[in-house]
Amino acid sequence: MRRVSRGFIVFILAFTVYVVYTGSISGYDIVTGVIVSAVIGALFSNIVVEKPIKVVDPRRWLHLLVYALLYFTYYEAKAHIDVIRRILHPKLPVNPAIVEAPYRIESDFAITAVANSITNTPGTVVVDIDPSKKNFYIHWISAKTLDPLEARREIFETFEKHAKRIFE
Amino acid sequence: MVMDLILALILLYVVAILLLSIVALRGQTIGDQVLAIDVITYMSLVLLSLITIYLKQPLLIVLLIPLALWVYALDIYIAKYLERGDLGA
Amino acid sequence: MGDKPMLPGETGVYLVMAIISLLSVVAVYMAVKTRDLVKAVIYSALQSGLYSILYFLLLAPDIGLVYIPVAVGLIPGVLLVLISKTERWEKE
Amino acid sequence: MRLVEVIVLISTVLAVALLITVGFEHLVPSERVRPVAEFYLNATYNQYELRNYTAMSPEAVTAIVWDFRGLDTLFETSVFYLALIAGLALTRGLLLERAEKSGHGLSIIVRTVTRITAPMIVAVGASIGLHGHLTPGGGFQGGSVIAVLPMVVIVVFSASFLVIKGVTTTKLLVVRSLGLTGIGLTAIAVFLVGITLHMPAYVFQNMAKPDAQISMPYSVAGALISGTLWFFNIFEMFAVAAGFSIAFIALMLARTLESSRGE
Amino acid sequence: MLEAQLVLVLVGSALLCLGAFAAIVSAIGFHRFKNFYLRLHAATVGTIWGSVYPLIGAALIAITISELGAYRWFVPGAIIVAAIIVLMLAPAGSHALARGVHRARVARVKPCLADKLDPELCG
Amino acid sequence: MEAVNTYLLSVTLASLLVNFAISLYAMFFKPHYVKKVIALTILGDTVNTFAIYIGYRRWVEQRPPRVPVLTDLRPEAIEEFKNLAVDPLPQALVLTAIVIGLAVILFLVFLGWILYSHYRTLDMREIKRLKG
Repeated sequence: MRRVSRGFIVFILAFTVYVVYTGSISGYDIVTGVIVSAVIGALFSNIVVEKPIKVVDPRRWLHLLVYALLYFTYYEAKAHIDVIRRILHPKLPVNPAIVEAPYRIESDFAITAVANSITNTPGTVVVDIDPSKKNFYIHWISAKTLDPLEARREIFETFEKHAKRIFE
Repeated sequence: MVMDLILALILLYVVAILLLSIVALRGQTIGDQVLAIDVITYMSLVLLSLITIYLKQPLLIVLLIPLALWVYALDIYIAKYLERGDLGA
Repeated sequence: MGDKPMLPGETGVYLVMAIISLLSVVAVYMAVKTRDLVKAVIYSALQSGLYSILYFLLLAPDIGLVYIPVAVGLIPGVLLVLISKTERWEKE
Repeated sequence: MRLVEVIVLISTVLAVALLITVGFEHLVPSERVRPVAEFYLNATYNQYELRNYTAMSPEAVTAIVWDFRGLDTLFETSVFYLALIAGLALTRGLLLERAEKSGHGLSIIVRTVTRITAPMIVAVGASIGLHGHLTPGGGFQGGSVIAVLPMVVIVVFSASFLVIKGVTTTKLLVVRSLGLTGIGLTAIAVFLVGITLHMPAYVFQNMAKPDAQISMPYSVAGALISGTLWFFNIFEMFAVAAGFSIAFIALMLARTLESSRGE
Repeated sequence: MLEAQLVLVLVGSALLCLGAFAAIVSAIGFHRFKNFYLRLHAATVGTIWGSVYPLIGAALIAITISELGAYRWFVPGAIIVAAIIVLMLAPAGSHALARGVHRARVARVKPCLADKLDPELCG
Repeated sequence: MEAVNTYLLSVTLASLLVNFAISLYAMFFKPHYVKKVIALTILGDTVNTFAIYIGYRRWVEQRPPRVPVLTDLRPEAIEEFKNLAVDPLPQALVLTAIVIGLAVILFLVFLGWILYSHYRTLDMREIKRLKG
């Protein structure tokens, strides 16, 4: 039963990609898409999803939407303008360091989402991750502090808060 | 009007790709070169979609997704090679 | 709409094609010249990417679809496996 | 890389280009294509004038590959499998490693992203393969797209991951053989039907010819499948994907047999 | 209908112009920064503002062009899927590359305030 | 403008020729096996690109040429398609050539590995000297 529900999530993902990539919804596309996605769902059910019940919760999707809007308008713009200013400044003001910052999330998807959000904002790149100590090692272009908790508050606490609501 | 703008943007992107390819050709370390190839590919995605719109050939757009997917493969090959000294096992 | 565009579309597309192929010449030269075989593989991957843009401009999406996975995704991996199991540097 | 070398290289290219422009202008493409290309372009989907020669496929390249020049492609495919088999035969001198549980993968971020991308890669490959007769794509393309997946999975996780998850070379060999058998059967399907019905028919026949009126259906329930092209594409996709996967797994798992040096 | 198209074209052009600007800036950054870890940040500028945002802008423009014919919705769909793929794969790729370079000790972190991961590589 | 267009197109052709020359040189005169294999892939790609370049078509009266795939199945669209599309035949021939090329490269990689485990080197000059 559990495997079927996991496979169903993979089915939805594969079917969406198939239809969007095909670009039309004629009968042929729907029929072949359902067959192909069913096969993919059976093959990949064990390696994609962990807890299928989380995926069908609409509140998580709403959070994801709000978070994405906020992220792409506000955080990205702020970080980009900062880094572009540094690149175009004649003196090239940089102050880089690799800092460590602890995270407090459990699931793989949440960790990946937070790490990708950090890397996608210019100015911070996740260089390494230590799952046993639960630490991110982040290369920071303008290190304001070297204290782990300070760095965490400065860099990714909001991302983590949203990721916790979405994925856990 | 829009088409003229698109042609100008195509040329701007070509200039950016030219500048980056200098780094890709003579970067100091392997990491620099692969990073520059990454960014060249992601920018050429924009270039290709603009040319698709400019030539009005909708079927050309199928090349975008393979190009975006398989530069990632190059990244992880190099990363694994640097990290472990081999690819297998 | 202006009467005469600054650059005819035909010339613009051919210009992009010429620049891309000039870049590929430099990439091929570097792939042949360098002694570090890993760098040679990277240069050949760059050349493959430029060729796939060239296929796009020559209006051959079929070829691009089969060329990109083969030349960007598979051949560098296979050659890196060979290099990692044997030796990395070409001797003088 | 020195600047002088690049300047010499680029000026060589520009000079050769000048030479071509002045002396060999017929090498540069003109506004017309050759007559044979015009015939193929006209006949690829033309049920109005060329009912007896068309391949009923909007995709001219797939039509040429599997219909107009189908026999060529059949032998080229056999060359491809011979090269692959010759490569695998060389692994007799190598030792296949035992699959072990311990893996040396990349970090958790890369693993999770690859887990999400894996079904997307297969979906894109299947879409390319199954729409080969309508949009750019086909069996070779779809198969080589899917074949990247085992390579990436081996690199990101470990060589034993695929074996633990149940993807063994034996199963892949079965898939590949099924694909090749399908190609062979599709090639002679119309011929066999013709023999049983006592009607003239050719090997590799797709649509009706003037002297052989028997043909494959070009559409099923309103969807265009272009006769044999659809079957060729799907079987070729399985065969190519499975064949390359076998080679990669053998390449990654193999280890040099130390005694082969004879020391 | 026409006004909606005009808005789409304007927004798309704005995103594309922003993207071209960011692409040029990112290329300049690649030349001005002399260290691999600093170039990672210039690469991010080139990936997100230089590639993902203009891809969405190109999709918006592609909606309004009616000459694309029967495959009209194919173009924006494929562009948006490509943008999402870039958004997912690019950070994972640059993280993997940074980790590989750091573990193989190919490049030093320079200039450097502190390196909590491997203090010997600092400076 | 016509001459400029011809010149720009022949730059592409010239760079393909130069690529061909460079990779041929590397195949004959570079001593290392892997370098020879890389040069072989570049050589094959260049020949394939050359075939597709021959099938290309110039813009016909300010209208761009088209991909050899029909998007519209009406009779008059087929006539226009015939007058604008590029040559599909080289593309069909190159398609199988690329896949066969990959199979050959795989064979050469296996072969190189056997060679290394036998001679402990991949430098062709040393292999010639060792002779078994």
